[in-house]
Amino acid sequence: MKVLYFAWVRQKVGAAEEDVSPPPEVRDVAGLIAWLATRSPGHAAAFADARQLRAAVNQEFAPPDAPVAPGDEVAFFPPVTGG
Amino acid sequence: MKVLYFAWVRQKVGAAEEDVSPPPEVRDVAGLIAWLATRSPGHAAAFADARQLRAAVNQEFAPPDAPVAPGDEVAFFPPVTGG
Amino acid sequence: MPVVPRVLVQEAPFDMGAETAALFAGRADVGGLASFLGICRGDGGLVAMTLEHYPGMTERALRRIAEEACARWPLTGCTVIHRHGRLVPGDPIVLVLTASAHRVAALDSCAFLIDWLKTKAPFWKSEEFAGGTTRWVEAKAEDDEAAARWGR
Amino acid sequence: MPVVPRVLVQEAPFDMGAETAALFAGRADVGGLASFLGICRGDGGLVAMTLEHYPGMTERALRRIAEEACARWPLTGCTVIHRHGRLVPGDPIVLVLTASAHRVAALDSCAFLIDWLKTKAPFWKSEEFAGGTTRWVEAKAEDDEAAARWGR
Repeated sequence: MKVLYFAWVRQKVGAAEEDVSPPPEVRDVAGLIAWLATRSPGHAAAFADARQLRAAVNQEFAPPDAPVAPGDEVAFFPPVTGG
Repeated sequence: MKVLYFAWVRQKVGAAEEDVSPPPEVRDVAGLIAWLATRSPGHAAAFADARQLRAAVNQEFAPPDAPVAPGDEVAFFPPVTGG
Repeated sequence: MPVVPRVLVQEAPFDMGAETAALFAGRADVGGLASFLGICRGDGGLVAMTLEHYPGMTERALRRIAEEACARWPLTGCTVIHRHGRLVPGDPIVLVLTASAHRVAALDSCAFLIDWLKTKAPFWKSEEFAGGTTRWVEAKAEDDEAAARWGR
Repeated sequence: MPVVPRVLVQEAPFDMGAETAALFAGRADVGGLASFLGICRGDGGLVAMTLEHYPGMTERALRRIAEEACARWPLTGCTVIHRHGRLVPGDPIVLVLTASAHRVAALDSCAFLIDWLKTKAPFWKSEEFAGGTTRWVEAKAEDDEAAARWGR
């Protein structure tokens, strides 16, 4: 599973992307957040407040209960500020 | 008093402007319309339906009861279609 | 203090790119620039449209409308250019440009300006069709309603 | 059938005059062309703004937003260009152009597009101030409200 980070999420994690293989009990975005937060202090800081985070699965905005599966591209970022 | 005509009012009257000296009992836009309508068949046609007419006195839109006086510039025209 | 709008009534074409650039080039306080360009359409065999106006009153009315926009919204710039004379399909007729620090002021004031121009600017349009018939464009009730939503 | 929007995500500047002309030159069915140009402001000592985006998803999101506008309004043309990278005060950031036979469709769809871009396009802005401090621009509740008024 490819995970991408943008803006301050990227800065806190310390990487723009990584390939991860979460355990099978990680089935949705919320579960992936909980699991990623354990990977490093940087991850923990980035994922500390889930309310500040938004996610996309396969380049579509996705809510916390959106399913994730091996092979997916999952991205985490702050609320967008386009325009 | 200078009177200007625009669009189909001008075409029906047959002139773009004229200098007129209405009698003293012509005191407002409505009175001027009634008086102008007697000047020729073309004027009568132009002023036949006052609901289709708009007026300006000294280059400001003016309602039927707006006063008119010697020296004023009064214009008659259909509802405007700017933009 | 409200900005002084740039208002032009002219027969000649205008340069939208240059007019747009003039409202933000070299400055750092403009965050949004809205514009509306009105163009002559060729519906139903229309071959030309002649805009008659009221010289003197037109400039005065346009200036008043533009000043009203500048008083109602915190604009950093405002340009209104309205052409008269004979235009053919595809020719630009009117340009409204509004600039502000924020987008809402720019967008709202631009919509306001074009709504008020429709009902408060002394122009009359004569349409000319293939075959030679002509027709004066009538004012639309929907334009009165659009203008009325801005009050006064 | 809805028109196919022109959508670009690029670091380079864009030519607003050419983009505008492309939506009505040589045709007779465009009566109104609305535009919004978003520009980098220099508030509070801001010296630069860097726009980060999500390559791939950005284009997809912008295209979907533009297609939504083309489905909701009878547009004859629609262009959305959004820049990324480092911009300085006075630099254009985003251009939205909408063309239609009538003004209301052009004006409303333009406002819709910029409202949805604010909340649905995957961009993040890092502000850089005199002295070297940097700050991520936070999403605004008022932008969410503006986007919400268009439904869905």
